[in-house]
Amino acid sequence: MYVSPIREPLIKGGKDYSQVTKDIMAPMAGKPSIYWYVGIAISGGALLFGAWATFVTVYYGIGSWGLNKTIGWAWDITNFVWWVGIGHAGTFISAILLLFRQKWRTSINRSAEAMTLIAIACAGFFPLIHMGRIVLGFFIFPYPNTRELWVNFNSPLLWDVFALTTYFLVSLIFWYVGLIPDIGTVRDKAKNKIRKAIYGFLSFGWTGSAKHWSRHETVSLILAGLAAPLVLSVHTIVSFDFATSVIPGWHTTIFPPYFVSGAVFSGFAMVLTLLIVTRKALNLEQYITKVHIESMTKIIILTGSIVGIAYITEFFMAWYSGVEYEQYAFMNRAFGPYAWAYWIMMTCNVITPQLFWFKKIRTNLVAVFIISIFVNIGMWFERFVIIVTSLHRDYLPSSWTMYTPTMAEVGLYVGTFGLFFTLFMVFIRVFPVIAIAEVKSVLKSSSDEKKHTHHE
Amino acid sequence: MENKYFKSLEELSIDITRETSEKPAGDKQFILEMQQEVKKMTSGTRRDFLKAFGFTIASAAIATSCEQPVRKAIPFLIQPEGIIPGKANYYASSFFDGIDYGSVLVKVRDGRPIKIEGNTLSSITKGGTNARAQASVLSLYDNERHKFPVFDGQETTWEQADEKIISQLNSIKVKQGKVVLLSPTVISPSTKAAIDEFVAAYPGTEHIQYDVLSASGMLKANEKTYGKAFIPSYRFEKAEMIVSFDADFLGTWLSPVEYTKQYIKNRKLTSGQGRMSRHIHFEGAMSLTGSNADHRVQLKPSQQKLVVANLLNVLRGKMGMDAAFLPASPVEVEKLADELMQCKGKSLVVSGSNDAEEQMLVNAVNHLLESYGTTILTDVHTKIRQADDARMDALVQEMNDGKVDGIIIFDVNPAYDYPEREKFIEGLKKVGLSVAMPVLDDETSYHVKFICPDHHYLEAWNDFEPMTGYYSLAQPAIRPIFKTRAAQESLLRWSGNSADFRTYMAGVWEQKMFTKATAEISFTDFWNKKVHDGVFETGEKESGINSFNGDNAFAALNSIKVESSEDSTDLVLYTNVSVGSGKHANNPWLQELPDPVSKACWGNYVAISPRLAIELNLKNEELISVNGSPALPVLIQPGQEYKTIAVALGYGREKAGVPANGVGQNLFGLIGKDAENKKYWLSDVNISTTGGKHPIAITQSHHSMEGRAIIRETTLEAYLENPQSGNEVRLEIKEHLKSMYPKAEFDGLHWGMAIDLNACTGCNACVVACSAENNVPVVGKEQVIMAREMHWIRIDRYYKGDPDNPEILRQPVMCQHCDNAPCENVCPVAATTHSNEGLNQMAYNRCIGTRYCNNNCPYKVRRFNFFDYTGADTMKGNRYDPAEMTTDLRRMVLNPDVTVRAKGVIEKCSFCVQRIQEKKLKAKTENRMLRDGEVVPACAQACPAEAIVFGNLNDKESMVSKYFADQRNYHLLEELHVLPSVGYLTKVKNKTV
Amino acid sequence: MNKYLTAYYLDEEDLLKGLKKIMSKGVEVSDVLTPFPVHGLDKVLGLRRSRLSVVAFAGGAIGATLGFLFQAWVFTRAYPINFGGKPYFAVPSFMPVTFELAVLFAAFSMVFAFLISNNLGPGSKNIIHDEQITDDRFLLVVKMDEENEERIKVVENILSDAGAQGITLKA
Amino acid sequence: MKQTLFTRAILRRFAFACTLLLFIASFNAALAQTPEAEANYQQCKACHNLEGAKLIGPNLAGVTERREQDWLIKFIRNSQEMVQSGDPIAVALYAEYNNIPMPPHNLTDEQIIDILAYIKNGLKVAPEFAKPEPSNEELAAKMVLAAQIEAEQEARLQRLQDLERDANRNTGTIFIITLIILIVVIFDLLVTKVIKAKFVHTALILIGVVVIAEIAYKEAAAIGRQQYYQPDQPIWFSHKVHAAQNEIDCKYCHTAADYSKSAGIPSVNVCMNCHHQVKEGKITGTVEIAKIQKAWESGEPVQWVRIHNLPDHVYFNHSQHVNSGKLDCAECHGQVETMHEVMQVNDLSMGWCLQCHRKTEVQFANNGFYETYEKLHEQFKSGQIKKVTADMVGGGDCMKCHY
Repeated sequence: MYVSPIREPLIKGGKDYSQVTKDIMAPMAGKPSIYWYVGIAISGGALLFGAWATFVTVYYGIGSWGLNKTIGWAWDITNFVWWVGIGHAGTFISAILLLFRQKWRTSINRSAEAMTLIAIACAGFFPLIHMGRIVLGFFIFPYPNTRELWVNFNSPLLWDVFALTTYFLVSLIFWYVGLIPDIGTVRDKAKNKIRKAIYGFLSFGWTGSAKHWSRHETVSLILAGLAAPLVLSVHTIVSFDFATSVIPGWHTTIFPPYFVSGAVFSGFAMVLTLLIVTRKALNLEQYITKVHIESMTKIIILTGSIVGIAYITEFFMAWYSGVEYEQYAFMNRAFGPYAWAYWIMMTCNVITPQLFWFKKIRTNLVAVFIISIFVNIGMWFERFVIIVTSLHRDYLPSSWTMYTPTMAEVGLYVGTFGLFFTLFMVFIRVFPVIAIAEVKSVLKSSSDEKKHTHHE
Repeated sequence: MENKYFKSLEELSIDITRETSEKPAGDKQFILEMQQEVKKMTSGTRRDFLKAFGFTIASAAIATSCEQPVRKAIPFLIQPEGIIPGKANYYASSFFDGIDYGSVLVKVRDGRPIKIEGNTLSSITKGGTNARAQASVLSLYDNERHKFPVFDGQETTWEQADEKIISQLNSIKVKQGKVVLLSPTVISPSTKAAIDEFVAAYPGTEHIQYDVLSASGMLKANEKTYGKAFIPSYRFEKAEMIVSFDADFLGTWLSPVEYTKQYIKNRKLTSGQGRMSRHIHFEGAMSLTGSNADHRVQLKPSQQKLVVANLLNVLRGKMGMDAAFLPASPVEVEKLADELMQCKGKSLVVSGSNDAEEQMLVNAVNHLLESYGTTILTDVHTKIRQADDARMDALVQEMNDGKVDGIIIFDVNPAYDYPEREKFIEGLKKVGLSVAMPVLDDETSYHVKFICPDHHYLEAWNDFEPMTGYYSLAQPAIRPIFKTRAAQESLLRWSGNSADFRTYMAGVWEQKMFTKATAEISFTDFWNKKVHDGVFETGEKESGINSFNGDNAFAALNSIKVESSEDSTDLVLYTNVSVGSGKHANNPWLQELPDPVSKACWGNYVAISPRLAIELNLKNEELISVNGSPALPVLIQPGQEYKTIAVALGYGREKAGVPANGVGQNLFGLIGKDAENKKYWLSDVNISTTGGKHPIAITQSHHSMEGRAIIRETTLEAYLENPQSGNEVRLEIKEHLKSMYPKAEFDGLHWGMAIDLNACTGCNACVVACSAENNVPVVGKEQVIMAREMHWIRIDRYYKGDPDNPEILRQPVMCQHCDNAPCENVCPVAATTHSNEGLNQMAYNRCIGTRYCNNNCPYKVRRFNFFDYTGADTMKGNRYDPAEMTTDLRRMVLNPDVTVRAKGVIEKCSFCVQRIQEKKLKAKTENRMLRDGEVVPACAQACPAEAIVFGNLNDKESMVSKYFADQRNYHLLEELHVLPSVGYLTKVKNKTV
Repeated sequence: MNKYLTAYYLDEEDLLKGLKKIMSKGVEVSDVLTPFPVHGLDKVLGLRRSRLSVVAFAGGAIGATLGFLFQAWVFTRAYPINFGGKPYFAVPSFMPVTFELAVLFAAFSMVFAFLISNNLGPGSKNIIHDEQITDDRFLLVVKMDEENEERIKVVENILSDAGAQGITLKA
Repeated sequence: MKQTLFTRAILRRFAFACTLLLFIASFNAALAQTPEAEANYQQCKACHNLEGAKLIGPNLAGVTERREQDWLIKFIRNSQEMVQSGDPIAVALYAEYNNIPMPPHNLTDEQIIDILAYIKNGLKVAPEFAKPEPSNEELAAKMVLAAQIEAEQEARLQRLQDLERDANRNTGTIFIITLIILIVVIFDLLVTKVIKAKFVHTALILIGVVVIAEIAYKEAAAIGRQQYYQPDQPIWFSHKVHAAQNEIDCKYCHTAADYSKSAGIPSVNVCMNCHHQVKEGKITGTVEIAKIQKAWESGEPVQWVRIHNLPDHVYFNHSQHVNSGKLDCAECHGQVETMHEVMQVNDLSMGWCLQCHRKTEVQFANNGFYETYEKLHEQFKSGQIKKVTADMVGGGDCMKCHY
C-alpha cells in the first residue's frame, strides 16, 4: 500500500489493533476521575442556571429579556445561529472530508459529530424559548387540524424548522451508523452482564461480517453524500432568516456562503477547543496528534479568510449599491454605538486566525487553544453584530433603540453551555470518543510503526 | 351615526353596580346577558382564551371527558326599549372638565360607555376631540373614585350627610356667617341657576370661581379696553396671518380643538385653494403650536411684553400715530409689522400671557390691525375661563383669617394646584363646614369634613354654554356606578329643593332655552331633539360691549420696562396635552401619552436648551432643582430658548391613585403672581444640581431623519410652482419598482388611508382614541423606558436644522397595511396574512410570538406583549400591571369587539377592522353599497385636524383615492416596494427659504 | 444440522492471502468477520455491489415529490392565503422544504434498508462467533455439513495450511 | 317569519311577484295577501286566535273593520307607545288583557297591511299565490311523510346522543386497553419473547400507536369544544313544544338575531306574554311553568346555561348570518324544533366554519352591497363563475372572525 513519505504519521506510538481498542476504550472503563466530577458539577451548575432562566422566561414572559419594540431578536437568535454554526464541524468533517478521502478525519470525526448533535440540541433550544407562547409552539408543525389551517411555507423560520430537524436526524443516524461497529466492540469487551445487555441492544446485533461492512461502507458514503449538501443547506437556510428580510444589513445575497464558511470556521474552532482538552485529559495524544490539529488550523485559516473577505464585500456592496439605508447600517456597525462589538468581531475573526500562517503558532497547542476560543468569541459577536446592530437602527430613526441583555438571557446562554458540556462528558463515558474501527482501518497506512515496516 | 337619547332617568335601567359590589342591588331590571358580556371581560374567559390549549394538552388524552366550565346566559327580566344586547348605542353628551370643552358622543355597549367620539353636530368642536376628552371614559372607571359620601373619614349615607350639612348651613345662616362655593369656571346655565338658588337660600353665600389655568389677565385686559371682563371668540380660519405670543392654541390654550379646526382650514391644501395662512410664533419653551408654526421665534417670557409693546409701537408708527419711547426689542419686529400691515383685517395676534397689561397691548395691536369683527368677535364670548385670580387669593386670606364659616368645593383641587397650597390647607382647617364634591380622589378631599362625591360626567345630566349662544347637553350614558350624586343636586337638596337635577335642568331649559327655539313646537319635542343632538345653537350675541378704549393700553405701553437682565434664566410653567393641570393624572392612558414635543411620558422634567446644558454641564436625566423646587430630571430640548427652562405642571399628585401618585413633581408652588394675576413664568431662577439621576421615559430617542426622505416637505412658494415639489423622488422611485411576481389585485374593497402632514398638528388625540378603541394595554413607566410602549399609532417627531432652533416635523405612523407586506412572508404559522380587502391581518390567537414579523417590519409598528399586561395570560400570578389597568372596574372600558391580547403575542393597528366590519354589515342589511366616509377608524374620528382620511382605494371617487392621486402624496419608504396602503401628503410650510 | 468451522488471522493482509488460498481450494467461505472494513475482501468473496443507493434515490425522489405536492396543495387548494402579495403557487418558496424532505427521506429509507437487509436492529440477535473479532481478529466462517466429518477434516487442513489460527468447530 | 328552507324557496320564487304586488299594494291594500303575509302571520298566531277561544290577545276576526288601518299599524309597531301616549282604545285594550303588553314588531307598513289583508281574507293568500287545495290522498301522504320525517329526525338525534354517550364511555376504555396492549407487546418483544413471529409485534405496535395517536389527536382537538353538549337547564324548557308544536318562530323569542351580534335569550317578559295565560304544559304540567312565574314575580332572572359557546378570540355576529346572509337557524343549531332540550350538534370548530364559508353562496345578486365587487360581477354575468360563495368575498380571511 502506498503511503506518502512526506506526510506525518496520523497515529503515533506504534500501536497494534488490540492496543488501539484498549486505548480508545480506556476513558469508558473504571471510575471517572475527579476532574470529570468537577467538570460535570460545573456544567450541571450552569445547566441549573439555565433552568432558572428558562422558568423566568416562560413564566413572566419575554419581557424578562432586554428586547424592545425595535429589537425583536438579540441574544436568543445570536446564540441559536452560533450553536448551529458550531454544529457544522462534525458533519462537515465526517461527510465532506470523507468524500474527499481525508484520512485524518478518522481520529476526530466521532467526537466532532457528537459535538454537532449536542450543539444542534443547544441551538434548537433557542428558537423554542424565544417564542412568546412556547406552549403553542406546536403550531409550527404542519399537522392536520380542525382549524384546517396549515403553516406558512414562505417563512424562513419554517424552513429552519425543516432544515434543523432534518439536519439533526440525518446527523444522528450518520453518527449512529458509524457507532454501530464500535458499540459492538464495547459489547464484546464488556464484562458486566447488564452492560453487555445494554450495549448488545444498542449494537443492533453487529457481527462484523464482510457483507455488513461492505454495505456499511456504502451507507456511510451515500450518507456523506447526502449530508454534505445538507450541511451547506442548513446554514444557508439559517442565513435566509436574514437574507430574505428587508432590514438593511440583513438583506444581503452573500449571506449563504458567508454563513456556511463562518459556521465551519466556528465549528472547527470549537472542535479544537474541545479536543485539545480531551486528548490531554483522556490520554489520546497519540490518536489526536498535532497533525490533526494542524490540519484543522489550516481549515480555520481558509474559512476565516473567506469570512474576512465576506465582511469586506459587505461593506463594498453597501457602498456600491448606493442604498442609503444599507450604507448607514454598515457605517453604524463600524462606528455606531455597537462599534465595540464590531471590532471585537473583526479582531477575533479576521486577524487572529491569520496567526495560523505561522507554523510555530499552528503547532503550539496553547496558542491554538487560545486562538480557537478567540474565534468562538468572534463568531458569537459576528451574529450579535448582524442581528442587533442591524435591528437597532433600521429604517425609521424614530424607532431606533438600544439593547442591553438581562440576567435571564445570560442564564439561557450559560445554560446551553451547561447542557453542552454535561452531554459531552456523558458522551465520553458512554461511547468511544474515537471511531475505533475507522482508526484501525487507517492504522497501517498512517501510523508511524507501519511506515517503517513498509519502507523496507 | 345613530345616537339615542333617554327620555328619563328611569328608563336608563342599566345597572352595573352589581358588578362592583358583591350584594345585588335592588334593581331587578337587569340585563344579565349583558352582565355576562361584562363578566367575560372583567373576570372570566376572554383573558383565559388559551388556557385550554396551554396546559391541558398533556392530560387531554387521558381526561377524555374533561368538561368545559359552565357558562351562564342570563337574560333581562324586562328588555329595555332601544337596547339590544351586543349592539352599541351612541348618546350625545358634553365633556367639560373646567379646562377643555368638547361636544361628544358616548359609545355605549351593553350598558357600559366604552368610547368617546366627537359630535359632528357641534359647530364649536365639529366632531373633533382632544386626548383628554378621548381618555375621559377611562376616568369613569377610575379605581380611586369616591364611592360613597363620607363624613369625618367615615362612610355615611346621603340622608345623614344632608341632614348634618343643612343644619350647619342653617346655623351659619343664623349667625350671618359666610359660605363660599368654590368651583371651577361654571358654564352650565342650570348649574348657575342651582347656585343662584343656593345663594338665595343662604344669603351669606359667595360663589367664587377658580381656574387652575387662569385667563384672569385677559379678562381684566378686556374689562379695561372693552368695559367687560370677557374672552372674545377667535376665528383662526379667517386669519391669513397669525402671530402668537406663547399662546399654545393648538394644544392647551383656551379651546384648542375649536382652534385646531379653524386653523387647519387655512392650512390644508387638498381642495386646491393654493393658499395658506402664515403662522409666526414667539415662545421660550417648545410648544405644540410653536412646533407647527411657519416661523418660530425664540423669546424669553420675561421679554415677551416688551416685544409686544415694540410691535405695537412700530405699528403705531407705521400708521402715523405717535410712538412711545421704548427699550429696544430683543427681537426684530419691523418685518413682522410690515407683514401684519399687509394682512390688515385678516390677521390675528394672540398672547398666552396671563398679564393684563400684555393682553391690553395685544388688544391694541389687534385693534390697529382691524382684527376685531373679522378674526376676533367681541359679541360671542368664550366662557370657559371666568375666574379672577385675585378673588381666590382673597378667599384664602379670608379663610386664614377665620372669616369663612363654610366652604363647598366643587370639583377643584386647590390643595394640590393652588400656588400656596399649604396656606389654603391651613385656611381650610379654620373653616367650620367644609364640603368637597369631587369625582375622583384628590388632595383636597383629605382636608374636608364632608365628601359628597359628584357623578362622573358620563353618569350625569348637565348643560353647558361654552360660547355665547352655543348650548350643549350632557346625558347619562350609564347609571351611577357608585353611591354618588350630582353636585348640583346636592346644592338643590341643601337649599331645600328636592327636585332631581334632570327635572330641574329640564325646567331651566323650558324657561330659558325653549324660548329661543325656532323649529320645535312642544317642549318635549325640543328637549328630545336637543338631548339627541347634544347641542343647541341659537346664534345669539352678547350686548353691552363698549368700543375699543386704547387709553389703558397706551398707558401700559408707556410704562413698559425691561423685566429681566440678559443673562438671567427664565422658567416657564406649562401644561401638556396629556395630564394637563393634573386633574387627569390618574388616567393611565394620559400618563402614557408621549408629549408631542419631547416624546416623554410618565412624569415631568426640566426642559433645557442644549446651549445652557453645555454651559451648566448638565446631562439628560440629571436631577436639578429650580428655585428650591423638588428635584427633577433634566431633558435637553432642542428649540428651547437659550436661557429659558420649562417644566410641566400637573404631575406630582399625592392622593390620586396608583398610576399618578409620585409620578413627577408638583411645581404649582412656583407659580408667581404679578399685580393681580397668576404668572406662569419666573425670571432669574436659580438652578442647582442635587446629584443623582432619574430616568425619563421617552418613546423616541433618535431625533434626526438622517437625511432620509421620511417626511417630505416643501414651501408654499415651491408648491405653487410645482405641486410635486419636495416629492420629486417619488417619480424616480416609481420607475425603479419591479417585482418578479404580478401585483396583487383586490376586487371590491381595498382599504387605504391618507394622512395630510400639513394638517396634522401632533396633538395626540388619535393615540388615545386608538388605545380606547383597541384595548391597547398600558405598560407603565419602566416598560416605556425599556422602549416597549404598545401604542398602535405613534406620532414620530424629527428635528431638522439648527439644534438650537430646529424645525419640527411630525408624522403619524401606524401599520401601513402593505400589499407586499414583509411581515406576512416571515410568519411561520400564518398568523399574519393579507385579506382580500387589502388589510394586513393579525390573528392573535394563532401567534406564537417569534417576533420575526416585528423585526422585518420596516416601519416598526408591530408591538409585542412582553409581559402579561392585560391579565389574559394562561398563567396565574405573572401579571404585569403597574397602572392597575386590569382591575374589574378598569376592565369595563374594554371594547368587547376587540380581543384582549395575551402575553407573548404580537399586535398592531388593524385599521379598526371591527368598525369596517360593522359598517359593512350595516350596508348589507340595508341592501346598499358602502358609502365613502362611512367607515371611520378611531384615529380619524378623533382627529381635530381632519388629517386622516380613510376609505376604499378601488373607488376612484372616494376621498382617499383623491388624496392618493394628489401630487403631494407619497408612501413612507416606498422604495422598498412593500406597497403601503397608507399615503402621506407632503408638509408645506409658508415660509421663505 | 449445520456446523460452523471458524479460524482467524491477526492481520488483514494475512487474511487476504490466506483467504485467496482457501477459496482456490474450493472451500466455500460463508462469511468473514473483521474488526474493520478490509479493502479487497468483497472482491475476494465475490460480493455484489450494494443497491442501497437505489433505495436512497427512490426515497429522496418520494420525499421531494411529496414535499412539493403537499406545499402546493396547501397553498393552492386547501387554504389559499395571500402572504405579502405573493402568488399562491410560489415555487421558489417551496424549494427549501422540498430539498430537506428529499434528504430526510433518502437518508432514512436507506438506513432502514441497510438495517433490514443486514438483519440489524435494536435487540437483533445475530450469532457472535468470536468476541475478539471486534478487537483484532479476522475470522473465517465455513459452513459445514455435520454428517460429512471427512470434509470437515479436509477443510481444517486447508485452513491450517493457509496459516489460519484457532480452528474450531461450532454448532 | 318562519324561514325554513321551504318558505325561503317559495319566497324566492315569488320575489318578483312580491315586488310587483307591493307596487299594487299602494293602490289597493286588500289585494296583497302574499305568502310573506302567511309567514309573518306566524308572529301573530302565538297570541291571537282568529275566532273561537281567546288567547293572550283578542281574536283577530274582523279586526280590520273594528279599527282604522293607521291605528293598527301604529299599534302593531309599538303598542306600549300608544298606551303611554294615552290612546283611549289602546289603554282600554291593555287593561282588558291583564296589562300584558303586545311586544313591538319590526315590520314595514307594507308588511302590516299585507298581514291585515291576509286576516281579512280569512287567513288565505291571494288567489294568485294560493297553492292548489290538496286532495285527501295528498294530505294523507303529506301527513305520513311529515310523521316519517319527524321520526327520522328523532331517530337521528337519538343516534347522535347514543354516539356521544358511547364515545364518551368508550374512548377512555379503548385508550387504556390499547395502552396496556402496547406495553405488553413491547415487553414481550424485548424481554419475554412469547410470540415468536415479530411481525405480530410490529403490527400490534403500529395499530396501538395509531389508535392512541388518533384518540389523543381527537381529544386534543376537542378541548374547548362542546359538540353534543346538552346541559340541564334551570327550567325544563322544550324547544320541541314551542317551536314545533306551537310553531313559534325562532325570532319571536330570539329577537336580536336579526340586528345584533348575539341572538339574545328572551327576557322573562317575553315568556310571560304567553305564560300569563298558559299555566299548564302538555308534558310537565304546571311544574316548569311555575318556575317562570316565580322568576317573574320574584324579579330574579332565569340563569340559563349557555350551550353554544365560542372562544373569546372569535367574533361571531348573528345578524351577519341571519339577516344579511339569510341563513336558516338550523344550519348551525341543528333541528332545534325536534329537541326538547337543546343540544349543540355541530362542533363549532374553525374548520367547520370555513367549510360552510366555502360552500355557502352569498346574496350576491340580491344585495346591493356586493355591487362593490365589479370584477366578480363581470365574471358572474359572463358565466365564468356559477356562484359566489362567502370565501370568494373574503369569507376565509382571518380578520373576518378574529380581531
